[in-house]
Amino acid sequence: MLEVSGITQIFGGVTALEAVSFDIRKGDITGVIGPNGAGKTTLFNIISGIYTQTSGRVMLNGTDVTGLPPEKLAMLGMVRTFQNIELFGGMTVMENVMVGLHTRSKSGLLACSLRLPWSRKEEHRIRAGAQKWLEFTGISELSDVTAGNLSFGKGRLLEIARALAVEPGIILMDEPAAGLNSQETVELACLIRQIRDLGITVVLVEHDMELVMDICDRIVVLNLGVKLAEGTPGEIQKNHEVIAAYLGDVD
Amino acid sequence: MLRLKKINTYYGKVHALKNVTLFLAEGEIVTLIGANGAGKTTILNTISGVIPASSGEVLFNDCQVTALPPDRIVRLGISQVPEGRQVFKPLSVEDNLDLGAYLRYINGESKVSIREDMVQVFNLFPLLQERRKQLAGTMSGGEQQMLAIGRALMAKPKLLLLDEPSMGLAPLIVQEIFRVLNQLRQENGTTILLVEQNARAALKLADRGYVLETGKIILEGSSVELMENADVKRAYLGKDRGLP
Amino acid sequence: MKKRFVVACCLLCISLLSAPVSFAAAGAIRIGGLFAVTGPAAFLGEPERNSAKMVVDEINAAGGIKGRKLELVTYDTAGDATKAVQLATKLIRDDKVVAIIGPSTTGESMAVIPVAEKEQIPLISCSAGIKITDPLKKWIFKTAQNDTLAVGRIFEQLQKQKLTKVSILTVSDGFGSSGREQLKAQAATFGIAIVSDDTYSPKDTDMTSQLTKIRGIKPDVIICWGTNPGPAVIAKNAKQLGLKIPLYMSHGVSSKKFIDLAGDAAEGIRLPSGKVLVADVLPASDPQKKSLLAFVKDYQNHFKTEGDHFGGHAWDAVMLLKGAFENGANTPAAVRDQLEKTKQFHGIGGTFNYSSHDHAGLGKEAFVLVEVKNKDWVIVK
Amino acid sequence: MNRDLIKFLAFATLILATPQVLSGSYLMNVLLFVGIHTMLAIGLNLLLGYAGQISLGHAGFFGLGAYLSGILTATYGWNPWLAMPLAASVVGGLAFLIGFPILKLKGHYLAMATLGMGIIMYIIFNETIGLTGGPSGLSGIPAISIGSLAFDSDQKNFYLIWSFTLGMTLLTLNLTNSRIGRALRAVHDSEVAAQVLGINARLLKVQIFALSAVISSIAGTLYAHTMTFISPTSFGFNFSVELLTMVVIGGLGSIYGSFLGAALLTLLPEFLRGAQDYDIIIYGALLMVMVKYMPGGLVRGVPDLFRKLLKKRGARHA
Amino acid sequence: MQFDQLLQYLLSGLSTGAIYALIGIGFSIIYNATGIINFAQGEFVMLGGMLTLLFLETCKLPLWAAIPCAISVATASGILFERLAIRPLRQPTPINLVIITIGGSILIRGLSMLLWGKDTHAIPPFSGEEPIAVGGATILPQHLWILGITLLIIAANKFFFYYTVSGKAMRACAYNRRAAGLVGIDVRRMVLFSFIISSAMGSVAGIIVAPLTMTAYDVGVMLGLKGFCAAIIGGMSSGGATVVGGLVLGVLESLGAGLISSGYKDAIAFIILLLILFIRPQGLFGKAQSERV
Repeated sequence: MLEVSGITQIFGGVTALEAVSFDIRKGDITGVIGPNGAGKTTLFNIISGIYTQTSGRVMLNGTDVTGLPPEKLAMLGMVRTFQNIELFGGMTVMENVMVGLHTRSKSGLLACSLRLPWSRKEEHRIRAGAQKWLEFTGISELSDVTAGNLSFGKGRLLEIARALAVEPGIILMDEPAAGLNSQETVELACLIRQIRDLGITVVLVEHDMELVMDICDRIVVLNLGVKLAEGTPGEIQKNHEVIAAYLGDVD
Repeated sequence: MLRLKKINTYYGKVHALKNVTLFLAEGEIVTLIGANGAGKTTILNTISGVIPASSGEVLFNDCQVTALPPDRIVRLGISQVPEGRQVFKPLSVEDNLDLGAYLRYINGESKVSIREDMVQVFNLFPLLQERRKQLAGTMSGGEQQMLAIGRALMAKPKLLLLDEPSMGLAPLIVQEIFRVLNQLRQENGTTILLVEQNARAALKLADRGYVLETGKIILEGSSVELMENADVKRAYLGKDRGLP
Repeated sequence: MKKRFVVACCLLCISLLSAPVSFAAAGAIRIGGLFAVTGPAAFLGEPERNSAKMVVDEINAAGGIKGRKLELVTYDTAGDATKAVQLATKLIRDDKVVAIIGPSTTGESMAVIPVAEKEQIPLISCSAGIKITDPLKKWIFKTAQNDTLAVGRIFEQLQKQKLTKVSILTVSDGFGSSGREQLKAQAATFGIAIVSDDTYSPKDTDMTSQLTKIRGIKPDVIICWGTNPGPAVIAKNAKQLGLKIPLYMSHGVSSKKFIDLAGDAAEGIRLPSGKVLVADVLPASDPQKKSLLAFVKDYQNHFKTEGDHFGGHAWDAVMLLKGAFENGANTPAAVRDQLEKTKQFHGIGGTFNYSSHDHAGLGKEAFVLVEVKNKDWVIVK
Repeated sequence: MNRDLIKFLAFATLILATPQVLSGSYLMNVLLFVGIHTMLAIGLNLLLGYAGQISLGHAGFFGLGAYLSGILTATYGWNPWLAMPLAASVVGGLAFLIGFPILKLKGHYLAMATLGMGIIMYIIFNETIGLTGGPSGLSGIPAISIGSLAFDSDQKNFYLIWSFTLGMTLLTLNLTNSRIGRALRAVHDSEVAAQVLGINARLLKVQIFALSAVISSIAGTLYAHTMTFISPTSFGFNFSVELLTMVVIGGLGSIYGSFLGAALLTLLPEFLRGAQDYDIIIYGALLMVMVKYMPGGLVRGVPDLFRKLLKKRGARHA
Repeated sequence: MQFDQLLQYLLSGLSTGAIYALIGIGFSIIYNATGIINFAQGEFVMLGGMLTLLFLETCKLPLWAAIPCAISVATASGILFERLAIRPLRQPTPINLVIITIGGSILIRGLSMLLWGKDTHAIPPFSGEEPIAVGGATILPQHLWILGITLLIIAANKFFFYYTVSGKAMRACAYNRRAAGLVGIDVRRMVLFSFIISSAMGSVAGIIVAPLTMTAYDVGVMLGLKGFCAAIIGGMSSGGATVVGGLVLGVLESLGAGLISSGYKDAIAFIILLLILFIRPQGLFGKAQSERV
């Protein structure tokens, strides 16, 4: 599904990532973990086309997508969410999700201004689609609330609903559990599994180890910009290098 | 020395700190540990006045310092070494250290005594002395971390707040930094509140620790107790699935 | 959201309806004035407004016209053509004036002309552009001397001295571009060749580049067409560069102000000017002398500065209207007809003779050529 | 029926009824300019309020529209109805081309670049004397007419201009409530999140830039044929700033706010006229006070003020 | 074309450019400290000239005394502006700040118009008007004053920003406000400082240029705009780059007027500005920064 090979990123002389490679299998939930400053978010930003890496390649479904801008990647079926939820704060919850259906609709400037019949029909279709995803994530009763007024937890769900509205093949989540309480985290785990069950590949960067160990099929561990380990949760938990990286040196 | 009483802090919409109560005695090293987003940095920023608490109080030497702006807090003797270093990259190492003593300059303290303190910082981190004319932005992460600590020390703080000094650094450098912190406590009696993700290293250095989870303190105790505690391990590596 | 909007709309309507509406004092004759009192052309508009107010007050103090008071409503156009048009409409619709004086600049005048023509209100423009009354428009008159006359006056002098190679340096606003057009159009008639044609912007602070270029071309004369402060900067720049070429300016700077600004650099500069500048040294036989001296003295008394010919344009306009009212004109149409019959009116700008084919009314004797000597103006014989 | 439509119809009725009250007065003439300014403010608001991109050069597009149709009709004898779409498409095309490099810039660099663009256009109006008449202006522009009906009085022009303005209002209201409008607001709120959802932010911004230029151009054409005379001073930097002020004072991201801003800033000088030379000071001070006390613009500030006043009164009664 | 002509263009351009540079640095200092583009910057330039005139003619002070008086009053107005307009702003979004500084500039201009009228005024040169020949070109003593004072101010600036604690604190503040607060720097005080420095510098620019260009209540608009250009070309640096930006702009204008077309000279300057922005959006000398989320 997603192949990352030899990613190196240098910011003004500082190497943030060094030759990171891994594959992500279709239909898996894959976790990317590592201590703070390990380069996880940088890696996500590269994969999702926000940064352009110094070197290395990203392949999506067998096509080279290195250096493509995020909007092209979305067209190809890859979306992401952000650590500090990037909502469209001035718009309602419903509108937020409707933006997610942008790539699935095509009325132009003129059709929209004139409200031509087929663009009105499309508008209905968009609304119905958005409603479906609001229900899927369980926030449909909030649809008229302004997104800026949502609690953090609901905002997180909205961001996921919005990303799903793009109907992606793969979704990247940057610390989806950050800022959630334990109840919300449990619900999130459930939701992520449901997403996987829709046939969508999930990749997440996460610090909440309980969550990661609970839901991930595979885990990639980064430390200081290099890949430290890769494997199933069980394997990772037993890996001495990983334990050292997290809890400090065992000397 | 420092006492937080029922602090609640909001970070935009996020209820980042929930009824946080903690204390530091003079000369102690206390560490705050917990997963990312647990609220460790928010505690430091609440103390420093960067993010004002919405309720609760912060007492420093039994004085109310709750809603003071950052520069007033520094004036009282609390210095923060912020997360991600945040040294002044376009300025030289020496200038960075000078600015650490900004308030002392403003208060008309003699340049000589400030110079002397700079020599002390150079004694702690000999590397900085070699690089004194270099621009801070051109140094490695570890060197920047040393500079950030040195800058905070230039204010002659009674209480030092450190936010993840080990972040993104190689183990050897982390060891070096922790060695200096230990030295500081022993030689100067500086009180230190240390936020760390590298729990084991932090607990080894600290006298006591607090464990945070989603804005709440869930555990507290001496370093030895916490080190042995299974919950701490769980907070970092997740539940052992007990795979065969 | 909707409620908010309705509230806001209602507020707006209320404010619209409460707009100031003024009523004419019984029996008064009301005339309007449009002057660029602020903005880039304030040096024109301010003396114009002052002069117009001054002369209206004087007329009223002397008992008005046939027992009726004269009422002057003036608005500030800020030199903006759009505003001038709006305000002309306001004068006609709301203030119901019988005639309008102004606007101050050619651009504004051109913009206002269609309004006056459509509404059939006589307009006496105070700006110099020849296009205002040429071609002739039924309702439009002017008191400012055509720039054609100013150009003619300079070229006449050059012809006399057999100077043929001329460099021109004009400001890129309405005044300068109109002058530039006339300079180029009339050159051939006087056997003069324009050897270089440069411009500068009204707000420019340094014209040495243009002058350096001109120096390389070596013309016989430099003619600069602009209004303060540009020409003063040019005079200083020319002095700095040590230019020995004679420098002519336009009537746009014919006031003491120019000498104040340019200082020593003004010495020897020549320009065509209305006679107001040299009123005191005019021969007693000059028919304008009486009006000129009266105007200069009054202005000095009222405003503590010297009256210039810009103010004179408005003074003339009011006096011309006064003449028309004295001849019994009551309606805009009658005022227009009476204006057209004006003959031998000795004003500030010159001696006016309007006719059904001439609404500018001045001959070339309206201009004298003056030179700066010892920080004062002298007439070039 | 749709609530937005009812609101619009109420607005349109209110506007179209004004001639009944004000017929023949000078304020009719001012209302023409309110109409033209509203159109311009709506155009700029699409860019500034919805797409979040500043422009200090919109007077240039306004002027280009005015000059293109002025020259085509006055000099070449075209019918204004032909000149208008041609001018609009030329201006739109130009804006589209300039848009790509210019909208790459952000913040103050964008402000500077658009400002420079506006000044360059102003200089061109001023210097191409053969075409535009230069600083002395271009006169003899015919009034617009339909068959034998010439729009040559304020009353007639009022209906002409306001049917365009109201039409434009309806279209932009539709647009902002459509997928494009949502995409725009999304880009404004978080460009990176919008991109991640598949929105080509750059292309969208350029399209809106061009659209707002087209609206400005049409406003310019109407202006030229109403005034029948145009000169460069009406299209300078100051007017760009005035437009910006209308949009901000009215309320960013609100189409009706643009109307309020345009109306206030066009009518204000009429009320300040009594203050003579003090008007500029009052104007400046008012701008500062407005930004300080109504940072969200009239459309949000005025109702808030009322609510506060009512609350105070209520408290006193209680 | 002759050499002395070219030299004259260059010299004229440099002295105009020096003024643009001074104004541009004023823009940059405020921008770096606060993120505000202060559209009222040009008004401080105007105030410099007009206040000198006030002290010269109304208070009958000699020139050497009038100048410091003018600078201090202009600086005081800068302080007032920051205190009354900038600091109390409730929603300091960039666009609101743009409008408020524009409002402020209109207000200052309006007050000056009421106070001093609309006339242009001349100010005597600092030391005579005898042209000085420089290899076929000529300059005035005032030009030397301009160049000299500009150099002096730039040197003083350099000293302030690099060798005094307050200057270093301002640089620190410009780079990272939060970290500056954490070492005890009072950020609001630095903002006020930036207004003090830039209004003082603006007024100096207005004073030294007034004997050449004369002064009026509305000279600030165009000069402010050109200074803004200089700052942009210099990538909003408060040092050498903006100086070069100003000089480049001045020389371009002068060469454009002399060699290409005097009518289009401003257009030429702006077209080059646009090209610079398109090709190097971070300014002529700025380093490209990798985009960060």
